[in-house]
Amino acid sequence: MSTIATITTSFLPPFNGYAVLVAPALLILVAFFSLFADKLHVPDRAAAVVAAVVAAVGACWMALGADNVILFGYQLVYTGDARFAATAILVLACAWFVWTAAAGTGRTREATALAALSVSGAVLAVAALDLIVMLLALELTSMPAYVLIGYRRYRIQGLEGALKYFLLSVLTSLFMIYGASMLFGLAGSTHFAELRALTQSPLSLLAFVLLIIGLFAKLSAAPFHWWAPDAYAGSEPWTVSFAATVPKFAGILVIVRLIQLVSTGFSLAQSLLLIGAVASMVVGTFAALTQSDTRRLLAYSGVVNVGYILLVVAASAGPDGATYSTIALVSSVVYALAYTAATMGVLLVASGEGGRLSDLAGLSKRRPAAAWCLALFVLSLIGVPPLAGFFGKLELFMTAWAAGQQVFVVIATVVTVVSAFYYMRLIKAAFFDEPERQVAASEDSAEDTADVAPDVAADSAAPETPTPAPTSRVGVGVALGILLAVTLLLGVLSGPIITWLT
Amino acid sequence: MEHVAQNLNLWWVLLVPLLPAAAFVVLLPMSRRVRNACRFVPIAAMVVALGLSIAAAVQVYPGSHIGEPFWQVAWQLATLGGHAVTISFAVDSLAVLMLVMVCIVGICVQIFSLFYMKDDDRRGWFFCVMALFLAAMLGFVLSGSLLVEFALWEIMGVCSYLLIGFWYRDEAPRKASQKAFLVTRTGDVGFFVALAAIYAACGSFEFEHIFATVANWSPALLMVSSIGLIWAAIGKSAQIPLSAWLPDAMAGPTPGSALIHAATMVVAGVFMLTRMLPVLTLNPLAMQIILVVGIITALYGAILACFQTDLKKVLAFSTISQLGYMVAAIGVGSATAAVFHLTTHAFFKALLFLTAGIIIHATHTQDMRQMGGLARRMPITTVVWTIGAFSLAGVLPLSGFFSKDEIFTVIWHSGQYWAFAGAAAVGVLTSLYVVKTWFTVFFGNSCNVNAHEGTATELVPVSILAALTLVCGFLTIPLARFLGHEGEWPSLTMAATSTAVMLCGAALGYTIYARQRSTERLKQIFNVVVSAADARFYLDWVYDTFFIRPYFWLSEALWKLDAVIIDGAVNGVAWLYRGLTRLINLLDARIIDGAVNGAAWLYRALTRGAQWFDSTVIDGIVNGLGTLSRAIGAALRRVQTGHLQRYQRLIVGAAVVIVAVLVLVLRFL
Amino acid sequence: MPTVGLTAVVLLAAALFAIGLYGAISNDSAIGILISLEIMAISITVNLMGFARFSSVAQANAWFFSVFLMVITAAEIGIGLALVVAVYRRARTSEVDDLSELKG
Amino acid sequence: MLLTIIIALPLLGVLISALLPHRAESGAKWVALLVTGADFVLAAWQLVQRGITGTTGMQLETSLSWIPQLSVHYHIGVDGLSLPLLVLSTLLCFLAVLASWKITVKPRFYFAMLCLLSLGLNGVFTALDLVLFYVFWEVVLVPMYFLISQWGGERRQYASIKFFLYTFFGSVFMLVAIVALYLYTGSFDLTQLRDLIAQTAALKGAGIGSIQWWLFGAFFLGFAVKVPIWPLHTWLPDAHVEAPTAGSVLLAGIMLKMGTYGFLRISVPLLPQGFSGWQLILGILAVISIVYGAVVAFAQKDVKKLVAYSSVSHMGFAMLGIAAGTAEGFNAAMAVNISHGLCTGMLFLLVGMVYERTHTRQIKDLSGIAAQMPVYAGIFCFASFASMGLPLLSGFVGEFLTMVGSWKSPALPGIITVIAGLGILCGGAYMLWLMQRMIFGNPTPAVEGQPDITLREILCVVPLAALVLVIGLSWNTLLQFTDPFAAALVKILGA
Repeated sequence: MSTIATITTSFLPPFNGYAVLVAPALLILVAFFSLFADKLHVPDRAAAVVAAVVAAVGACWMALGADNVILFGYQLVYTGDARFAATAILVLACAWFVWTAAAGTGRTREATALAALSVSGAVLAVAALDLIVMLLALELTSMPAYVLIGYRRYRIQGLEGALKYFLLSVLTSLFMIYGASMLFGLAGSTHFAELRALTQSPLSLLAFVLLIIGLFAKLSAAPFHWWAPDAYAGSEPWTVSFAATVPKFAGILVIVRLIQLVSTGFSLAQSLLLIGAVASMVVGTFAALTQSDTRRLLAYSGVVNVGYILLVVAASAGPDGATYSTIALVSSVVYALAYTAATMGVLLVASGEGGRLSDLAGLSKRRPAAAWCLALFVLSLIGVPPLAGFFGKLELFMTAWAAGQQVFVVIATVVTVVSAFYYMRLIKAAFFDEPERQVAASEDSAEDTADVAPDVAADSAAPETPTPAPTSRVGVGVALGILLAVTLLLGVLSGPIITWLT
Repeated sequence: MEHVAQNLNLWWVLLVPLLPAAAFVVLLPMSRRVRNACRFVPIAAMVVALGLSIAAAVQVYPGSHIGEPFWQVAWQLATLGGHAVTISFAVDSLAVLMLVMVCIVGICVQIFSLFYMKDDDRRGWFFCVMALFLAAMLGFVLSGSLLVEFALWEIMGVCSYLLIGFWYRDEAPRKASQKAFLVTRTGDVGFFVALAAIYAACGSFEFEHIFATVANWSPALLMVSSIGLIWAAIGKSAQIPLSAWLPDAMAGPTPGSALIHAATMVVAGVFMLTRMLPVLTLNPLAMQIILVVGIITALYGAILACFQTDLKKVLAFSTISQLGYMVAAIGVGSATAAVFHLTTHAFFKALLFLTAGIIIHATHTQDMRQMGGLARRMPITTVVWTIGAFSLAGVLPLSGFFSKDEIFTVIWHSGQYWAFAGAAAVGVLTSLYVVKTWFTVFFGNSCNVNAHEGTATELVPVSILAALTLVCGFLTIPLARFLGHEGEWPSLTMAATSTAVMLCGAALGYTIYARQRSTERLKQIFNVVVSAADARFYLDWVYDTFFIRPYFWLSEALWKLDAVIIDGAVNGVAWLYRGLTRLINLLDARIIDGAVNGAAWLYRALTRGAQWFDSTVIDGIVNGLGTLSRAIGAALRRVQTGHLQRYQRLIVGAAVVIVAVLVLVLRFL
Repeated sequence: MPTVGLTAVVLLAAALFAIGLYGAISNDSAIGILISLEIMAISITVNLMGFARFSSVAQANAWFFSVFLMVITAAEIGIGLALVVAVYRRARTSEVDDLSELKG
Repeated sequence: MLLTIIIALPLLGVLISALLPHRAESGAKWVALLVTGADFVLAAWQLVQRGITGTTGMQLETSLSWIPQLSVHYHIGVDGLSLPLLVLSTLLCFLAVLASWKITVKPRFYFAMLCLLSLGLNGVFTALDLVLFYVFWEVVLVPMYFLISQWGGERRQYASIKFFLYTFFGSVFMLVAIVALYLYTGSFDLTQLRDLIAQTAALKGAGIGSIQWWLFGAFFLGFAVKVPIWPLHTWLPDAHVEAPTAGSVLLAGIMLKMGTYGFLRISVPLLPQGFSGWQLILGILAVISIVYGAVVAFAQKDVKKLVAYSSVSHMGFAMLGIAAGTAEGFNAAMAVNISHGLCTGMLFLLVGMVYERTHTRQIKDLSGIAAQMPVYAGIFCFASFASMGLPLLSGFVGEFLTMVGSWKSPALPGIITVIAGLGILCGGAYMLWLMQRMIFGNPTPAVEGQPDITLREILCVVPLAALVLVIGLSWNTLLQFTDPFAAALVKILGA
C-alpha cells in the first residue's frame, strides 16, 4: 500500500471529500423513484423531469466541487479531467432527460431509470483508478444500455439488436475481466499505480492485450465494432442517442487513464492502439459512405471518431509519450465531448422524424429550427470552425503530429475530408430532399403498432396503446439548446476549458 | 530665329480643353428633351475655346521648336514604391497650332450638324459626345506626358465608338463601331507595352524626362518602345494592316465622320509620332518601317478610292492615303511637313465631308452612280466641292498643293527614291479619283430632279473651310517658322513635277469618265485587279479567316474544355459509382455462401480490392478514389451480415490476429 | 501425490476459458451461448483463486475480485435471459442464425 | 476596440434578424440595412481619418489571448492593405442588402446569412493571427453555401456542394501549412512570424524543393481556389449563375479578394524564398487565367457566366501583379482588388436588375435595352467601360500598373507582359460583344415594355460608380494606402 501512497501523493494531495459522490447517489435514487412512479400515481414523464433536474444539479456540483478528491484509498480519484468528464456526462444526460420529458413517446419511466443508472455508473467510471472499480463501473454503465437498445419490447429489430449487443459485449468484457484477473495475479494488486510497476513478461503482455481488446469493444473501435451498426439500426434514435454517447464517453476516459498510468510498462501498447486507430478510421469511413440509415451512419461515424481519439492516446503511449500524456488526455476529453454532443444532437433531431435518412427529407420545411440545429451539429462533426469539432480535431491532430505520428495524422486528415462527403448527405436530406409520402408516422413507428402479434401471451399485456402526450416544443428546444451551446461554446472557450482540465 | 521668353504664364490655355469637357459634364445628366434643347452649349464653349487658342497663338507668335514648351504644369498622380509618378500639360508651338486647327474644324462641324441632325430625336446626345471628343482631342494635343496622351487617346476611341454606333438600331453601325473600337484597341496593346517599357527604362512618363534619358536606353528597350508606338499609330491612323475599320466607320453620321474620321482623331497617331520623334529618330529601323508603312498605305488607299461607288467611302480611302503621306513624311524625319499637311488636310477633307453631307442630304443616297448633273442645281456646293477636291488633288494655288509639295521635297531630299516614286504614283491616282467623282457627281445626265441647294447653316461653315483651304497655301513659310523650322517655298522643279503628276491623273480621269463611256471594257482587262479592289485587297477576308473566326472557335473549344474535362473529372464520380456497384453485386453472390472465418476472408477481400484497384489506376481515372472508397464501403457492408455467430467469429479472429502480430513484433523487437 | 502448483491452476483456468469461448462461438441457440459465457466467468474465478492460494498476492483482494465478478455475472445472466425470453416471445425462435434481419 | 465593433456589428444583425417573430418577417431587411449601413459608416470614417494621417504599419490593433496553450491570440489590426478591402467589404454588404429588397422566401434567414457573411469577411481582412484568419476563412464558407443552396437558381444544389467542397479542399491544405508553420516557429501571430521564420534554420533553404517552397505551395492551393487561378476555377461560373443577385455581388465583389489578400498578407511576406521559387509559375498561371477567362467569356450564352469568367480574367491581373514582385506589381494587385470589386459589383447588380424584370439571363433573349431603358443602358455602358480598363476609370489603374510592374519584374520574361496586353484586348472584345448584343439593337419581346431603372436601384449603383470615377481620376486616393505596404513588401523581398 505504501507504494500506492507515494505514487499517488506525488501528484495528488490527500483530501477526504466523499461529498463528491452525491451526484451518483442522487441518480440512483431517481432511478428507483422512476421505477415505482406508477405506484405513486405520478404522470409518466414526471420521472424524466426529476431526473433532468438531478442531472443539472449533479453537473453543477461536479463542476464547482473541490479538486483532486481521493476516495476509498486512492481507488476513486476526481482529478481535474475526471471532474470535467463527469460534468460533461451529466450535461449530456440532462439534455437527454429534458428531451425525453418533452417528446418521449410511450412509456418513458423505465428508460429514465435505466439512463439514470447508466449515468451514475459513468460518473464513477471516469474516476476509477482501480481495476475492480473500473470493471464494476463499466458494467454498470453498459448493462442499462443493452436494455435501452431493446426498449421497445414489441419490435423484433430492437430486441435482435439488443441481444446482439448484449452477447458480443459480454463476450468481450469477459476477455477484459480475464485479462484484469491475470494482471491482478501477476502484479499482486488491482490499483493502476501498482500495475505500472509490473515487469514485462509474455503472460502479462497477453493479459494487457485482452484488457485493451475488451475496452476497444466497449468503444466500438474497429475489428471489434460489429455490434454497433446492428444495435443502433435496430432501435429508436431516441434510445440510440443515449446508448451511443454516455457509455462511449466513459469508455474513452477509462482507456485514456489506463494508458496514461499503465502503458509505460508495455512497449507494445502504442502499436496495439495504432492498429485500433487506423482500422477504426478506415473501416468506419468506408462503411459510412454508403449508408442510407441515420443511426447506422452515426454508428460508423462513432467508429471513426473513436479512431481519432485512439490515435492521440497511441501518441501518448509511445516511449517519449509521457511529455504528451497530459495534452493527449485533455484533447481526447475535449474531442469526446464535442463528438458525443454533436451525435446526440443529430440523433435527438432524428428521433422526432425517424431512423432513415429519407425520413429527414423536407425537415427544413417542417421544423426549420431543428433543421438548422442539425446542420450545425453536422458541421461540427465535419470539423468546420468555429464549432467545437474543429478545435477538438485541431488539438487532436497537433498533439498527434507533435508526438511523432505524422503519417497517421495525414491519414486522419484524408479521412476527415472523405467524411465531409457522407456527413453532407445529412444536410442534403434535411434541406434539399422532398418527402416522398406525406405519411406523418415514419415506418418505424408504424411498425410499433402494426406487428403487435394478436396472440401475445397474457402476462406481457399487449402494450397499452401509447397515449402520445403532446411533444412540448419548448422542451425539445431546451434540450437541443443545451447541446448547441456545448457545440458552439466548447470551441470558443477552449482556452479556459483547457486550464480547468490541467 | 529668336526664341520667345519661356516664362509666359499661359494657365488659361488649359481652359481650352476644359470648356468642352464642362459642356459634356453639364449635358450628360440631362434628360433627352432638355439635352436636345441646349445643343448650343457645346458650340458656345467651342467658340470661347477658339478665341483663347487664337489669343494663345498671338501670345506665343514667333513660336519655337516642337517639344520646347512655353509653359508647363505638372502634378503628382501617385507614388509607386515611394517613387513619385507625375502627369503634366505643356503648351508649345505645335500644340497651339493644333488647338487652333481643331477648334476651327470643330466649330464648323458643330454648326453644320445643327441643321444636319435637326430631325434626329437623340441629337442632344450627339452634341454631348462631340463635346467630350473635342475635349479629349484638345487635351491630347496639350498633354505633356505620355500617360495623359494614352488616357485621352482611349477616350477618343470610346467617343468614336459611340459616334459610329450612334444609330444603334440598325445592324451596320453596331458592327462598324465594335470593329472600329476593337481594331484601335489592338493598336493600343502596342501603346501599353511601349508605356511599360518606357516607364521601366526611365521611371517617368514626362516627355522632357524621356528625351533626356533616351540616349542611354538599351537598344532592345528602344526597339520595343518604338515598335509599340508605331503599332499604336498604325491602329489609330488606320494604316496598313489595321485600316479596315475606317471605311466601315462611315456608317456613322456624316458630321461625326467629318470631324473624327477625317480631321482629328485619325491624325492622333501622326501627332503622337511627331511628339515622340526624338525617340524614333534614334532607331533607324523604326524610321524605315514608318516610311514603308506610310507609302504602302497611301498606295492602298488611293487605289481603292478609285474603285469605290459610295461617295463617303471614296473620301474615307482618300483620308487613309493622305494619312499615309503624313506617316511617310515622319518616316523621313520631317515633322513640319507632316504637321503642315495634317493641317491643310484637316481643312479640305472636313470641307469635302461636309459637302458630301449636303449632297447626300439633297439626293438621299450615298451611291455616286445615282448622282449626276448636280452642278446646275447646286452651284455653290459644286464650287465649294471643287475647291476642296482640287486642293486634295494638289492644284497650284490651293493649300493641298503646297503641303503635298512640301512632303515630295522632304522625301526627295531623304534620298529614298523608291518612296518618291510611290508618292508620285499616289499623286496620280489621287487626281484620278478626284476627277472621277467630280465628273460622275456634278456633270453627265442629271438624274436627281428634286436636288436642292443646301441651306445657309450648311453652306456657311463649308464656305469658311473653303476660304481657309484657299488661304493656307500661302502660310507655308510663317507656319514653318512658327514650328521653329526654316521653311522655304517649294523649288520650281518640285512644283513642276507635282503639277505634272496632277495633270497626268486628271487627263486619265477625263478620258475615262468625262464622256460617260461605259467602263465595262476596262473592267474585263483589269478584272483581276477590279475584283481584288472590290474585296479591298482581301484585308477583311484576312481579318475574318485568321482572327475572328478562329477566335470564336477557340472560345467555344476552351469553354467545352472547361465544362467537360475539368468539371467532368469532378462529377464523373457519380457515373463511375453506379457502374462499379453493379460489378460488386456480381461478386457479392459468391462471397456470402463461402463460410470463411473473419481473418482469412478479410485478407482475400483486400487482395481482390488491390487487384481491382490496379485496374482502375491503369485506366488513369485518379478521381476514382471516391468511387473506390464507396466500393470498399459496399464490400465492408457485406461483412455486416447480421449473423451473431459471424460477429463472434470475427471478434475472436481479430483478437487472435492482433495477438499473433504483437507476438511476432515482440520477437523481432 | 504431487502438490498442485500455480501454473497448474492457471492452465486449468485457461483451459476452462477456451472451452467456454469455443462453446460461445459454435453454439446456435442463445441459451447455449449464455451457458458457455458462464463457463468463461467461472474460469476467471478459478484463475483468481489460483493466484490467491499460491502467489504472494493479498488474499483479501482476490476474494473481493471474485465476489464482485460473481455479482457482475449474475446481473448479466438476469438481463441475458430476459432478452432471450423477449426475443422468443416475439420471434418464436431463440436460434441466433434466424435473427439476421439487421445488416449492411 | 473600435475595430472589434466594426467586425462584430454584423453579429448583432444576425441575431436580431434570425430571432424576429414570424409576423415581423419584413423587418429583417431593415435590420440588416441598418446594421450593414452603420458598419460601412464606421469603416469609411476610419478610412477617411487614416487617409489624413497616413497608414504606415498596423493601426487599431487589439490583441487578447484566446487559447494560451497553443499561443493563439485574438489579434486584429488594419493597415494599408486591409483597410480599403474592409471598407469595400462593408460597402458591398450594404449594397447587397439594398439590392435584395424583394426577397420574400424566408427573409429572416436570408438577411441573417448576409450579416454572417459580412462578419466573416470583416474578420478575414482584419485577422492577424493564423488560426483566427482560418476560422473566419471557414466562417465565410457556410453562409455562402446556404445563400446559394437555399435561394439560388435551378442547379443550386450542385453548385453549392461544388463550391463548398472546392474551397474546403483548398482550406484543408492551408490548415496543414498553418500547423506546420506553428510547429516550426511556435507562434501563429503574423506580425512576429516573419522574423521567427527568418531565424529558424530549418526554413532557410530557397528555391524549388525547399521547405518554404512546400509551405508556399500548400498556402497557394488554399488561396488559388479562392482567387480563382486557372485550373481551380470551375466552381466560379456555376456558383455565380446559381447564386442570388446579392450572393453573386458579394461572391465576386469581395470573396475573390480573400485569395489575393491571403497571398499578400501571408504567403509573400512570410515566405520570401518560397515566393521566389514560385514566382514564374504564378506568373504563367496568372497569364493563362487572364487569356483563358477572357476567351471563354466570349463564348458564354448566359450573362452571369460571362461576368463570372471576366472575374477569372481580372483576378488573373491581380495575380500577375503579385507574381511580378515589384512595387508597381503589388500596388497593381491591390488596385485590381478594389476596382474589380467595384466594377463587377456594379455589373452583377445591373444583371440582377435585368433578371428581376425579364427573368432570363440568356443573351439571345435580351437586346435593345438602350431603346427601352436608356438610363440603365448608360450606367451599364459606364460599368462595362470601367471593367474593360478604360483610362480615367479605376479598371485602367490596376491593369496599367500590372503591365508596368510585370515588365519591370526581373523574374518574369517580357513576353508575359505582351500576352497580358492581349488579354486586355480580349477583355475589351467580350465586353463589346456583350454590349452589342444586349444593349444595342432592337428590343426583343422579353425587353419590350420593361420599366427603366428605379431610384432604389440607382442608389445601389451610384456609390460604386462614384468610387470608380474618383479612383480613376486621382490614383492617389487609393494608392496612398496601398503604396507604403507595397514598399515594405518589396523591402522584405529585397532583403
